[in-house]
Amino acid sequence: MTVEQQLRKLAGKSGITRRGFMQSALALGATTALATTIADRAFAEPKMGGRFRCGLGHGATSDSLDPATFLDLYMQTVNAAARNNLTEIAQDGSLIPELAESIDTADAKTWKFTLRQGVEFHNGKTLDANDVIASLNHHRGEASKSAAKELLKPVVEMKADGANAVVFTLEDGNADFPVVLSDYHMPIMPADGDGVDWQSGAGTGGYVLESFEPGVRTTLKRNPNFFKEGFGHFDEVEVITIADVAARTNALTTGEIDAMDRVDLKTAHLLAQREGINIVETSGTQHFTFTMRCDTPPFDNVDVRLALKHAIDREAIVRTILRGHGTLGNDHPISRSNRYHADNLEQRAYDPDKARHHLKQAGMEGLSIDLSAADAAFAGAVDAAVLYKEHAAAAGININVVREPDDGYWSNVWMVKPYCAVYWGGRPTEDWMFSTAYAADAAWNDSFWKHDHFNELLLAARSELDEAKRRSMYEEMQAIVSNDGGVLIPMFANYVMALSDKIGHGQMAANWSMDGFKCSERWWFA
Amino acid sequence: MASGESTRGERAPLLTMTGLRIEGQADEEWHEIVHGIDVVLHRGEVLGLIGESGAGKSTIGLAAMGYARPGCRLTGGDIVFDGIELRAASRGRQRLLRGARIAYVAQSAAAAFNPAHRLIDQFSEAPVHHRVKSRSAAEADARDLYGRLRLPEPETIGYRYPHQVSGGQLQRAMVAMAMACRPDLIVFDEPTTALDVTTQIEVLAAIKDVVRQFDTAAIYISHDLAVVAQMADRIMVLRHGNLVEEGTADSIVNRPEQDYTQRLLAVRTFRKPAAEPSAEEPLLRIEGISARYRRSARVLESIDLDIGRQRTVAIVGESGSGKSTLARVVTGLLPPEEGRLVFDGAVLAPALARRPRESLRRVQMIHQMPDTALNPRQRMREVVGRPLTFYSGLRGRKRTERVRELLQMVELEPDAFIDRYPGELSGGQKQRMCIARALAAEPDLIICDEVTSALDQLVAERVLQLLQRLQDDLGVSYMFITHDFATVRAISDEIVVMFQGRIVEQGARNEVLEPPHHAYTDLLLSSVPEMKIGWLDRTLARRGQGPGSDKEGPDRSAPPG
Amino acid sequence: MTHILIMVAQRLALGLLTLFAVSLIIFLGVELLPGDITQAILGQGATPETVAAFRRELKLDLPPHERYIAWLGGIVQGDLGQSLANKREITELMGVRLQNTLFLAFIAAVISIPLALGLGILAALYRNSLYDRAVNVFTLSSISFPEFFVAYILILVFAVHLGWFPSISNIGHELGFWERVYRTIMPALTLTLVVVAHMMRMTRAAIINLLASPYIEMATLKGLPRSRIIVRHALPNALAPIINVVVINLAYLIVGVVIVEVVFVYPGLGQLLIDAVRTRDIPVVQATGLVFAAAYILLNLSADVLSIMTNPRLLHPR
Amino acid sequence: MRDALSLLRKSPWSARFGLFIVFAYVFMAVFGPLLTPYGESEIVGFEYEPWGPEFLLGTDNLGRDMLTRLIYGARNTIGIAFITTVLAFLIGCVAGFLAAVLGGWTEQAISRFNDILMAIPQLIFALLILTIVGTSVPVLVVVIAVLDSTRVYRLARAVAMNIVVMDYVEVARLRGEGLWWIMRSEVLPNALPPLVAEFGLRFCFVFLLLSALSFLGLGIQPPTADWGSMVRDNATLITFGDFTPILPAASIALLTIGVNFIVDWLLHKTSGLKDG
Repeated sequence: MTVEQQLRKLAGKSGITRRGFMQSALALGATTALATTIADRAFAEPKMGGRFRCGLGHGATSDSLDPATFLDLYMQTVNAAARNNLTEIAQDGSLIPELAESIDTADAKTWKFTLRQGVEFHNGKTLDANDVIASLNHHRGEASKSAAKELLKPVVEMKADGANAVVFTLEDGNADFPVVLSDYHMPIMPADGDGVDWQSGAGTGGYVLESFEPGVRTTLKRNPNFFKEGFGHFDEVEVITIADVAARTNALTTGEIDAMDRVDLKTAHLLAQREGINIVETSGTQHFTFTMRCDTPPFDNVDVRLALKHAIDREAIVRTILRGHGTLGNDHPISRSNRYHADNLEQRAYDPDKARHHLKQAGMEGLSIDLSAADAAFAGAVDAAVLYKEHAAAAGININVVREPDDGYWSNVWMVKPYCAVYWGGRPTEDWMFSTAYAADAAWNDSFWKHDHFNELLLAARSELDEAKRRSMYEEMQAIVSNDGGVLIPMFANYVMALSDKIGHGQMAANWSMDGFKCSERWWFA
Repeated sequence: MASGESTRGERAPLLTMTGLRIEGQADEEWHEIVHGIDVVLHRGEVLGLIGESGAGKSTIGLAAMGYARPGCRLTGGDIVFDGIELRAASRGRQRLLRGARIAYVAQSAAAAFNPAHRLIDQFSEAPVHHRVKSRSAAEADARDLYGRLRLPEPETIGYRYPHQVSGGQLQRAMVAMAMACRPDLIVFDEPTTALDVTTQIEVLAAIKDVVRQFDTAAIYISHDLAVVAQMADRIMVLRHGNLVEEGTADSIVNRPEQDYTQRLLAVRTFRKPAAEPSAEEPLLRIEGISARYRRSARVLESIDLDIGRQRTVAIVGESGSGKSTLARVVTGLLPPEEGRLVFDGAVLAPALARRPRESLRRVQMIHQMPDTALNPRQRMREVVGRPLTFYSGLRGRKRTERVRELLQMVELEPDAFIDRYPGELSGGQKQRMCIARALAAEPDLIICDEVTSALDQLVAERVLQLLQRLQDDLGVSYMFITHDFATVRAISDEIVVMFQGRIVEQGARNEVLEPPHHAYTDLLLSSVPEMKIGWLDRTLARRGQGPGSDKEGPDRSAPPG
Repeated sequence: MTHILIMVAQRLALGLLTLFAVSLIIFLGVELLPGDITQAILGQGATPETVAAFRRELKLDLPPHERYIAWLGGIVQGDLGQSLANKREITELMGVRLQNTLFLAFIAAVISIPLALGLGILAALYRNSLYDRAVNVFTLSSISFPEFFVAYILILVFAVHLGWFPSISNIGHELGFWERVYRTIMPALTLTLVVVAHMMRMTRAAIINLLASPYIEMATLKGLPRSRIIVRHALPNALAPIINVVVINLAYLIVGVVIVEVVFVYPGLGQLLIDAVRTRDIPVVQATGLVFAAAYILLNLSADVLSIMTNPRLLHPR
Repeated sequence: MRDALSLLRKSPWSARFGLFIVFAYVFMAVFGPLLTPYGESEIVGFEYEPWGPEFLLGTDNLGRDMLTRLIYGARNTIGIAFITTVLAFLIGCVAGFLAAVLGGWTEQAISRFNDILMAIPQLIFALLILTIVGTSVPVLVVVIAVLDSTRVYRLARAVAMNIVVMDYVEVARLRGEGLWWIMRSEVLPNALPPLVAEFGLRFCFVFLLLSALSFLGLGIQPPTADWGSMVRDNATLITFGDFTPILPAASIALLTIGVNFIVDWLLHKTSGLKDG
């Protein structure tokens, strides 16, 4: 129950994934791109019109329009239809300015965002620096209960530079700062007195909020004054909560909705055969892990950790749990779509002999351990644990799968039990990812792993401006995590959606499901 | 339907049943319960069917309507009513006759009236349905018949619901309902069995009156020969689905040929020899007892009475007189409001829960309905053995031995009965078991609450004899509650007559039964049907009232005299 | 009549008392839930200070009994309070959902009750006939399948293959009455299949039970046709048990339809309740639970009153 | 024993069919491990293999043998439903008999408390408790049993009310028998027939409730095989006309129908009403 949300929140923190973000702000928009859109539709010319009905597996009655409370894809999608950020991750994965017109920095410590001119909110107000400051301040300060509070903590000062520019001063230099501002928690809303007007749902986005029934559906209609050219083609958008995957599938097959997320992987191949339905999937940074506490025996022994890492058949897990809709993990959290992914690091394979060898090394033959799992950790976690148990048995390791209650998983099991299943949405940058969960002092260092050299590298890389040096540092860090860390990462999971073939779309963004939740803005009826 | 009138005088019988065979279902198997009975009934004639339970008399009565109860089926013989063969007739044809030309009066009017509808609606139903009368004509007729049957407020009583009318009145209302279509034949199925004697006489009078007035043929079913003798022209004595004897009422009552009939007539000739009043301290002394049930009016008012050792005190009264309540007070089930009980010199705690086990042991009770007094899921071994364990701690072989002794004492063969369930016993055997259970406690006093009223008369008599023998052998005292004067005559040493929660008369048996009586006692005594032809007519004539009256029994507000 | 009014008043008072006890139990239950709304909303990223600030803001720092009394005070004044999760007025939040739930229950009841009573009476009338056995087996089967299974099969047949009805009941307030009915048919049909069997069997049993009564035999011996005996003599006396079973099923239609809501994406109260429990949104859980309990109590009360009304012994005392 | 046999000979076809079904299921449940070719959660092949000689009913989403899962499902689901129903009857009957035998305030107190429990929607109740305590088999059993016992209580009390007015209970009271004896020896044996019939029905309801809870993700947890979650796991397949999810659902239905046939027969036998 709550679990799933807590988990989603966790993912939410991760914000966006990105593929290839140039460290230098000057290079914005010019990145390498990996082809991740698997469904390659002919990119027909966009047409205007139609009512786009989108059925999502998320959404609850407790949802609110307050971006500080956004949890999941549902509010993310609604939000993306109605509001914009200063920056956005484009379909090709590059970071581009959205409400900002230009971004300038000299030292990556002081950032100046110049705003677009003449952008109007749905309520008629014209966007200015005050709105930006109010919207971001909504997440800052003692009383803030925003999930984005931590992200904005390094911001020491934020002030208007005339009506159309905002200057941020950071604690330390951070070249990734514009990426942070593309986080879905930080849309720009009209300022209202001391605070910000989130209640009305007014934004600058392509669609104006018409009705909002939390946990049921949201309807929006086209914003005639939308500032982006070539986006926002639908007349109306309806975002419907359909939690039950069978109901979602039925609704799509019977034409009640035009698109759905979270396709049932078991039947994806059958759905794909249906007339008029396309399966679309993108691969991002979402990954599932089995995390060991390195401060607790026997996981304090690196040989035990390696033995366990060798005792899992990743291909079987990806095939069975993800039904092939994912990629192999190599025991570090950096995905192939990340800029500094260590391509040359050898993929760890299922090798019971090696596992035995490491066990012998550790003097722990016949190891027997508990592995805590719940479907709250990730869909199929228990099944994955059961499969793992079978694999490990061949290496002489007895894994006792402990099924934990879904509720309270994140408070009672995660970071408590010595060995448990965990979900990570991933982070768009290597630094963000590592400093969130692998740095020795990180709040979410869930493996309780301390590696001095790794920590030194992490600090150095953050301030390193030389591209090649930086790459080698990050690659080394990946190798360290993979060989020494306490996290077993068997797989990266794809986002799998199903669309009516009436829907036209361009290249599908991989940073989040539903085209980076900007489906309403980017898609059209062909 | 005045066909009865117009065809009177013809000799063709109204109803003939020849070789009637009926089967009943038990344990999902069919057994024959009526073995080829012939019945002939002429117009205007009243035929009495008499027999003990299981004789098949009700089944035969219903067969006269071409009807078999669920679980019964007509398997053989012909039933010809006024030229119509009923067994072969279609359901529709049967329906045309039922209610219109043949009517039925059930044993319990309280159960046979639909509680959801007013009396007059139920009266009108048949005539309107059979298109004999219009609705308004039917209602007018109902008011007329209610008047003839001496029901109080005949104009309005029909607009009441069944539960708003007393039992005797309901029974008369049902007779009226049966008459609604002026049928040629009415089947009376024990119409007075559930009534008090004083009420019974009223209903009997009413029935006799209307049957005479409309010259209706009738089949009158009863287990009480004295009653049938008053009503019937001709009587058939039945036993186990066979005819024992048939004849005019006079010949059956006065010149019975068969042994069974003679035994039926001779029933309750048993008399306990008169005992000397003893001077010693009574076993139980009831002193000034008053009692009421929660929130209701008082049901007992200052009762004083003594029960001596090895004596039988009969408490007589009609339903509602408080005699059963008195038993509840004595047993402690109903703590009295006032007064006290002194048992063997010591005061008894008012409430059951406060009485020590020993004093519970010394007072035992035998209930009216042996069917409900025995746990159907316990074998006799357990039923009789439990008090032995409970009071005396007997177990195992000793207990079994004692159970066998007790069974022998109540004249039941131990080997045959010790492992039976109540369902495998007859009514009389069940009551004997209850007696054995009471004896197991080796009590000093046994309260017998209408112990014979649910039994067939012959069986009842043997049970009374058993009780008497046990008293002689064991020296127990009986507090004997009954509404039946025949029983009172048979077994009592002393008689207490109760009316509306008070004692109206008490004394030694002969004193109370011999005139002069207290007025109420007189009414009760004179209402008990006697085995004499014409008793009913004479009694009614003596009371100076026509058949039926607008009251039921005496004025209920105060005891007469 | 006064004694009936007194009886009704007594039941009403008892109902209110029950409601109070229910609210207390639900409140305590929610109190015992691990975690609270601040954690549910703030997630792992919450620092102790933000949690404390949030709790102060939501008045969760007050002791439970004070919160309960404040909440009770609000209820008495007709104020259900605000959702902790999104600050919406609960009356408004629940209003639409309650309407939807009642609408679905209404449609299902309109289909199922006459159907069940009709089938039941016919089955009693033609007891042990082929019809009786067929209806019996059919209704037994329909209760034997899990609800969600029935729902999926209906979707497969009527939505996917035949395309007669939508597979999800995407209803909104802007829809016209018949459009709403059209979109509600599928869940209503599912519920109908689930409840009809129970009601029909009880109707049949209640009537057959009475067929052994002497007054039914009496009616037979008056030469009345079977149909009249059933309708006029058995049915009025069988009303009390029938009303009871109808009420139980009505209560089920209101309270127990979560699975149907999930499968057909029907925005009813059940879903609201589950969401609220997930987020520990105590006032919403309380309010919804109370509405459910009130519905149950009210329905039972009306069953009692109706039973009194159909019982001549109580309606016309001596 | 002879009685039972002769009873059986006279039973209608529907009851025999029901008995056959129930015995077959019980047999399967008891001897499951001996009958199945594979282990309960053993992965023996690829996912969704078709029906064939190796896997008679194919394999499920993880490549486990469907037949094996079905048989183990019978064992788990029936076992848990049975234990739950027994517990519900234990609670409900003791409370109901107590209320009937003691009467007065005790009865009022128990009845009112029961009313309160019944007024709380089952779902909230289950949701709250399962969330507070966590979903495990013992918790599930206790929660459903308590919820269900309210219904049992109503029946048990009503039945016992009819029994405690019987003279034989009065006889026992007059003898000075204690509460326990009266409940156990006088009331219970005579309340059995309607209770047994109700047991069958309640068993079915518990069974369906369990699968409903499984469907909502609150029921018996994987990898334990149970029919409810087997249906749910594969529910989307129904849309595509696949048989797999129908098997466990049909198993549920078949057992329910079988039990109901027996119940019908028992009720018919004990109601005393003979169909003419």
